[in-house]
Amino acid sequence: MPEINVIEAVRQAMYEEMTRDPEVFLIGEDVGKRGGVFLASEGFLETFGPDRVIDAPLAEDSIAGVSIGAAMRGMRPIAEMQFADFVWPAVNQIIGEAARVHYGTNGQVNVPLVIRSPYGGGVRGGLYHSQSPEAYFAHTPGLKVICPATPYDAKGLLKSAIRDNDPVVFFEHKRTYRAVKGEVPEEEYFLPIGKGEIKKNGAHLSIITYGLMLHYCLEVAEILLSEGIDIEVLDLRTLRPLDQELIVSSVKKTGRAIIVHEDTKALGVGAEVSAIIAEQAFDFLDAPVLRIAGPEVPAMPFATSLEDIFMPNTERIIQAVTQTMAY
Amino acid sequence: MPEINVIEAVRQAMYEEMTRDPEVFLIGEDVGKRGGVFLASEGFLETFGPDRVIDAPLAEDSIAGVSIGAAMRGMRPIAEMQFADFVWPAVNQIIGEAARVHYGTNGQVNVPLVIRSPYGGGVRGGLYHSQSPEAYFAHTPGLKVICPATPYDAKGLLKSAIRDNDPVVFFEHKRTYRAVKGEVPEEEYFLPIGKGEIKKNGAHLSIITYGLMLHYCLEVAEILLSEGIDIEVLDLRTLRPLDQELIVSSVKKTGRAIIVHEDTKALGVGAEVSAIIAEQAFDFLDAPVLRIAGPEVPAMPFATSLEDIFMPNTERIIQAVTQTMAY
Amino acid sequence: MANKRIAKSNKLNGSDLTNEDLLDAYSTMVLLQALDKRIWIMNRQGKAAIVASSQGHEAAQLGSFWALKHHSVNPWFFPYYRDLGIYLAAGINPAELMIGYMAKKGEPLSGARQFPLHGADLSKRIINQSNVVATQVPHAVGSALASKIRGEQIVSITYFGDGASSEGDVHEAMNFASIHKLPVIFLCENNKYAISVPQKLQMAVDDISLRASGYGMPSDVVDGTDFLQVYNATVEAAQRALDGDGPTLIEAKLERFLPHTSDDDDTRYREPEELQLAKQSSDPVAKFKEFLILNKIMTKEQSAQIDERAKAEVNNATNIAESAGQPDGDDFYEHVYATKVE
Amino acid sequence: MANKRIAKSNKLNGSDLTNEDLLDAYSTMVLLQALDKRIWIMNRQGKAAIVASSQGHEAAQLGSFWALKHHSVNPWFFPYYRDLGIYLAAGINPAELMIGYMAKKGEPLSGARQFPLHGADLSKRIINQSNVVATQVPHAVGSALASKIRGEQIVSITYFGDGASSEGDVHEAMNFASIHKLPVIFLCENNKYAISVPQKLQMAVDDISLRASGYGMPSDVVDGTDFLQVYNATVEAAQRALDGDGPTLIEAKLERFLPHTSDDDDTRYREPEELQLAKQSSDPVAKFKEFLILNKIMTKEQSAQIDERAKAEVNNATNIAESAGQPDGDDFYEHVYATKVE
Ligand SMILES: Cc1ncc(C[n+]2csc(CCOP(=O)(O)OP(=O)(O)O)c2C)c(N)n1
Ligand SMILES: Cc1ncc(C[n+]2csc(CCOP(=O)(O)OP(=O)(O)O)c2C)c(N)n1
Ligand SMILES: [Mg+2]
Ligand SMILES: [Mg+2]
Repeated sequence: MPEINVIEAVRQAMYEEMTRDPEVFLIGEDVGKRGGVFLASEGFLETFGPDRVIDAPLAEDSIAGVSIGAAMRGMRPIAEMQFADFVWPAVNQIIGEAARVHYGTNGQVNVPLVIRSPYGGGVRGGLYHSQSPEAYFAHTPGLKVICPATPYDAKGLLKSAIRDNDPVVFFEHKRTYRAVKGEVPEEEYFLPIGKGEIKKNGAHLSIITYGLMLHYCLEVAEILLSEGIDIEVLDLRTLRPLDQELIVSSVKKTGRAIIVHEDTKALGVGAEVSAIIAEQAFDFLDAPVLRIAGPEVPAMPFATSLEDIFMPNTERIIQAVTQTMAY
Repeated sequence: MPEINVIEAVRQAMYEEMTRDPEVFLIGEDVGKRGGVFLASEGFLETFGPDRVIDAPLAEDSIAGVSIGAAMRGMRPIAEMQFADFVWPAVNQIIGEAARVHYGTNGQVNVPLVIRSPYGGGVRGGLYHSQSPEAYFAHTPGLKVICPATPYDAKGLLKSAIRDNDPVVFFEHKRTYRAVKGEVPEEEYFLPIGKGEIKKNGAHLSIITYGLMLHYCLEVAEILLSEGIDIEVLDLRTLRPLDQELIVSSVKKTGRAIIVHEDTKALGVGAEVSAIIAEQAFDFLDAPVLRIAGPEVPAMPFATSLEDIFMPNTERIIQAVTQTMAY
Repeated sequence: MANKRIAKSNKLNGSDLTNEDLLDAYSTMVLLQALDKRIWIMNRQGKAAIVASSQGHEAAQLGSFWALKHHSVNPWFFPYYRDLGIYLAAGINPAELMIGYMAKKGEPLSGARQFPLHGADLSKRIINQSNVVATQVPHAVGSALASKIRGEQIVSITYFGDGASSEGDVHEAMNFASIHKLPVIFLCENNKYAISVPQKLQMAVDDISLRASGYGMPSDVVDGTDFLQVYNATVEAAQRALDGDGPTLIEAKLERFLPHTSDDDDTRYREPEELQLAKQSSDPVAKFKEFLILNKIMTKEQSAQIDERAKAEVNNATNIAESAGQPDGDDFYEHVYATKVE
Repeated sequence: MANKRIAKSNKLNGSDLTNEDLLDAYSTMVLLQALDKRIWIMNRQGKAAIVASSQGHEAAQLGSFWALKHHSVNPWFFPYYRDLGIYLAAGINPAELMIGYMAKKGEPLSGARQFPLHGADLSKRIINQSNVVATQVPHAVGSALASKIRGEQIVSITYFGDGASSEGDVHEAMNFASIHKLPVIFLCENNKYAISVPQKLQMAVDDISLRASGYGMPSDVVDGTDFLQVYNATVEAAQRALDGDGPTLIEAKLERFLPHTSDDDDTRYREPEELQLAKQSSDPVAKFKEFLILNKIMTKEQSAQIDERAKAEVNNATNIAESAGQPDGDDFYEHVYATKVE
């Protein structure tokens, strides 16, 4: 199997789906001649033409709103928000509108729209090129929210998202774009939305995570295995709907859980995971469920030294594991 | 002490603060001649003049954005979002901007802004006049978020919010506006932001709640007291920052907890409260922490029969209490 | 597009409509007015939770509808809450509409999940998702984009008020439509108030249509209480759209006869004299009637018959709606998602 | 306001500035250019994480700044990421600015929490909170509203690109400012690109200034590479603001000489010939120099001295910045809130 990185996985998924289905089109800032600021659509303008690769004006509300309108008519737009930090102007259309269309029309209209956006930090992005806004969307019934961590997951899930009949918010961690490589089959494949995956089996403790942090957690699992701690690493992949079954079954097996994400802690995805465990696996718990998350500051600062303070790291995760195991 | 309702409490708080401080002004749709659609600012235009009671164009993004600009210059705007369902166009300015100004300027600039908005259902508002979007704001470091449930709390907290130097999102449950009455002192008073309150002491189980649901929970507490179940009812009042200490101490005392809110469940405020309990009161728990919340549908439907299905009610709360007590 | 070329006005009546067409349109307008008045009464009786009346807006809604009905291939409509006329003209029957106002079982647009007139009727090609003012405007532009990408000869039209024009949504949508020369019509029903906020506090211009030139888009200001003026302006805009020449902004000036909604009290902010004058000078139904009678297109007897028929139809609709039950809620959890997650 | 009445151009140099003022402005422009070039080099050396160059925009930034400096009472500035010239002219020294680009300790605007030029310097009355394009525009309007409510004679000015003009923020802010006749200037630095998106895909008009009439606001299109044109237009706008006659939109047409930022590769979307031509015909520094020499306001020797001084100052700044350390992070958790919660 060829090894590719995450941005190439994203590019392939879009390319294949646009080739297959003329109703799929791409819209966003700089997606045309420029090929996207991360080159996710390099060459698309030449291949698919300006009707289906639309360099939008700098106006996210309309990028989302116009896409919704086209999707209401049955088209399958992929709308790119150049950075997740710039999704805010579009929230009225995404959270206010798209999420409620199918329910609000009693099932008559649906919005087969994918909102793609690079998110996350660790790339010297400062307050406004590092945000992790996934929890806002994951709180919203009517949306589906995906945060893949590997090229394989990114491609398989993005293809599913494009064929899905609902609005899907698809966050790609920009630090994984070139840094994370992995094997991807040459044959077409799809991954199910709403399913997490055990990325490493283990017996002693479950780490539940997603996005860039998956790789940190896998590193920790490897480090601690040598010390005799056998960690299970669960990658949520989809944040709405959450794979409650997988979470609960893993924790029932190990009896201990830690949740790790880069987004700030309060009301983050980790809170929901912890609450689910409290509701459904109470009797199986041998220790409190801890959360390792971004600190409660408004966003990740720019200077390297400050960025390092923000970012959860293997050290902090190891400390939480040790604390939980010692409980 | 005179008995007033919640809307009158809001009106008094604004009136007193505007009388005291010429830097406080009110801006929003229909706040002028109309006195606000709920009459929160009835008579203000005549008293304070059109410079300080500004009937804004129908454009929430600028209502927030212009207010932020004025607040950066030291003024103290109260910006009304006519219904919380219409706050979405302003999220870029509130969550994207206001929340990050003080941090992003390294403490040089601050935004003494209050965003007031009626929220919540049970008023035949349908999908777009019933929403409870407080969790989105409560997830945002840099904001303070308040959801008062009584006239006393509404007045004392709104006055504190207006004098606070940070952006405060102040949600008023519209069903409480005229339905909930209570005594309010004639002397000036303030309530601390960030502090919950035990609205009823109890020994057997803690119900943690806020907003309209407080009144349902108090009703349940009274009903079940006659059956020998002594419930403690904790009103969070402020959702960011959460009063973790009060939550934890109550649960440590009772050993059992239920969280009740009207907003949908996943990634709601209840998730965070549950996660806090899991982290800080694990050893004290005698039963799983349950959440009673709005169902995972995009919003509250219009028809009375459908609205009734959405709304948490005393029956559902009683059932959760019984289940938890029986554990 | 040659086969869809729109004839210029060539009739004595000032349009390309036949006199029968005009009578048909007038009958619908009378029915609209009767229905609207009845619904208001039902609100006052506590039977309809909330109403935003179309009274004063009838000609703008029906004039534009008739233009598209006669000249466009399968138009798509993105109306707003005040556009009862669009729904009625599109063929949703008065009883169904009444059921919507009463939030009863069988409500066709949203299953009574939403406020009256919100939701969709795909068979009528109407979508009006939301109460959030102006959000439908980019939707209409997206619909027009879909038509353009697919190469379909379809016009999309969206309706909104003067208030809505202040929202960023409208700016972004107009700009986008004009860049891509999309087949869409922006029809602004300017009744000079956004609830209580008068036009001069909403904008520093008299004509919203002035915005169009900033987007490189043609515009037209019409007397929105005159059926034929709206009709003709919309015909022209539709032709432009079908010719690939892009969007048009039509500003229909008119008056709101009733408070903003049944929850509003307009005496708090509107002078009774102003309103009285508005009703006298700007009643679309009276104007249309006078025109038809003056031009001998309709006799007084015909007019009386039309009134009678409307009354009967509204009575009938009321009876049906009153006897309908509450939605039973069996499908409360349905339609959150179109693609189920296993 | 009589005491702040702005004199009409009465000098041979085409403005109300003295020749010394012009030399002063030119020196700043040369320094700006030298600093900007050095910062770009430092990025290429891996020492500055990201740079959005001001090259090509110098006259728009400094011309408008000089106008407000000379004519307004304590202007407030709401610039954007490309406005290095504003910060420099306002008196933040080159070393501090360089420290900003290197995200080092002592960064004056955000404590190196933000991208270069973001944050604030209250002593210079500059606020530029965010990378989110166009969000500063309503902030400037709010600042002007504060001035109006307080009755202060203060002009607020905001800067933004052609790209930003598409955002709803700009529409809503301009509309609001015009309704309330607020003392604010909207200065659009139109370099015809939003990253790679050319103007014709951003809008269907040639002049963004056409938008102004839709808000009932005056506007002006100027050659943004000509210091004096920008200066004079801004003087007029400032006078209008102080007179209580409301906002002005100034569109400064100019060219972006470098890629969008140091992360961009403009060869992917821009013809080298186009860029070459732009640099030849639209270099604000070369133009200003030529003007001063032709009009004998500056000698060649003076010019050379100015260049030398700039070089020395930039060298000095580079040394200081290079030797600065990383922020130590002690205050990482500070300033989340201005009012502490106990
Ligand atoms: C985004 C948003 N803000 C506020 C409201 C509340 N609201 C409903 S209608 C309305 C006024 C609309 O005025 P206009 O667009 O002129 O339409 P009209 O009702 O006059 O026909 C307002 C403020 C809303 N529904 N949506
Ligand atoms: C809301 C938002 N969307 C997208 C971006 C990414 N972005 C940064 S600058 C830019 C282009 C800005 O163009 P323009 O306003 O013309 O300014 P210029 O850089 O040309 O001076 C874009 C798309 C952003 N920062 N903010
Ligand atoms: Mg109106
Ligand atoms: Mg530009």
